[in-house]
Amino acid sequence: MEVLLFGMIAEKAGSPTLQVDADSLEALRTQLVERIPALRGMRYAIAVDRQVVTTDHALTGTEEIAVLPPFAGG
Amino acid sequence: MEVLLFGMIAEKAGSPTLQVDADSLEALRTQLVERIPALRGMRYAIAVDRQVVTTDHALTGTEEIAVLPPFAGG
Amino acid sequence: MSDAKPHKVKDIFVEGAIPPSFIAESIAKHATRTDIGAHEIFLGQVRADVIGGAGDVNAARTAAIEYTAYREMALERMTIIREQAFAKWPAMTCLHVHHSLGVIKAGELCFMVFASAPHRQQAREAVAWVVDRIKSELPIFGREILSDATHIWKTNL
Amino acid sequence: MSDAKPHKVKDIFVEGAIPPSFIAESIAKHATRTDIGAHEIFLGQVRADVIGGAGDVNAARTAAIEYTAYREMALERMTIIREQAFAKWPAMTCLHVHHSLGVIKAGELCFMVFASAPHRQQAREAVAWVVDRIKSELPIFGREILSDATHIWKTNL
Repeated sequence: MEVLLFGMIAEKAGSPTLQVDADSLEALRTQLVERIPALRGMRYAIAVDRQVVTTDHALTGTEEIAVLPPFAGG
Repeated sequence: MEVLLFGMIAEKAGSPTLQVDADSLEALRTQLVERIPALRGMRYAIAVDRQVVTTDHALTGTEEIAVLPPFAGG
Repeated sequence: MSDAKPHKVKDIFVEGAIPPSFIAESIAKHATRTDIGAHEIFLGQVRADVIGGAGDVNAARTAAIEYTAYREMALERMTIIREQAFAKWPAMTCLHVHHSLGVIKAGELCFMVFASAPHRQQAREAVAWVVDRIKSELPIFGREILSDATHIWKTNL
Repeated sequence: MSDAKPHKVKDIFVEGAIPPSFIAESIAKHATRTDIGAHEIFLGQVRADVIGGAGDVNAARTAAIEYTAYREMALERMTIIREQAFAKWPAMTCLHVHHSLGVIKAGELCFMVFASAPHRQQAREAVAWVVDRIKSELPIFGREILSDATHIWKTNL
């Protein structure tokens, strides 16, 4: 599945997207920190279908997933 | 002394000023309601030298006195 | 924009309605003040209130308000309010106040309070406080001219 | 100005800075709505913050912010915030929100929240609440471009 990256996280990853293969949010998190080591020391949120999720969650691969650094609007 | 009248009070008095002769605020109030009977049922304030005063007060005749209906700015 | 100077009496009164372009010009002047992060603006607009019977199709409406003021006292009070506002919100960079005199038609703007500050909280609180103080303390009077050519006197309290 | 319709997704994003003339035009459009008595407007302006050592004359300053957004999520969140605002302040007649994307220089405007209502309390409360919600909930990202050509990432929390 393709994960959308934004802001500082896209910068650290060197790309606005990342291909991962994960069947749960927990598995996704593990892969994300492996692929983007800078995430370890960073506050970030994961949005599934444009909603921030905090608890574990099964993923079917059809969801729109995004990794979001701290917001800075306004 | 000349008293300044504003808004609804000037309208009721038919003039933006009124000549009175009073050596205290209490005497002024008495004359005002005699000369402008509509004041009896009305909320109003008296300003002496551009400050609203509520307690009795001697007047020398050199003060700037104004009779103010309710404020409506904004 | 050097409004923080104490005891300077500024004339807040303008003859007639405040045009929207005036507000744009006022905003634009702040572009050089790069310590500003937040502007808060309150605008008063003359409302076509229904006077008397609600639901009565023949009821009169406010067509305009004619504002008058005891200018000298209003400007003295405003100077005090301005100084107190800068004392309460010392980070505020500027505060602009304008109020119309004369006949202002329904739908036109009659009042502006505009504060700028590094952060939003200061500008927001200052505008709310200044608007409320002006409405309750400045000797400004409003004759509401109704659609049937009669009039009533507006009061804030 | 018929913003009260539910579930209508409006695009809040504009490319580049918000010109003051745009705000004047937005104000002017409300002159026909004579049930409005109060407008409250919040504007965000890019601040030239000193980054790092205070008092260091060589310290870099924010020269501009480059805004990006996760557009689809931002517009979904904004639609919910808008609906909740109209539910909380049913007397509010309109609510307009704009946020810039792209490079906005220090001194330029990047954010506008504009509410109108019959009375000031509703417009004032709604603007404060909507500004705070947008800052904390909309996925908008800001790259602060510094005067020494380096950059840092802005965060609201």
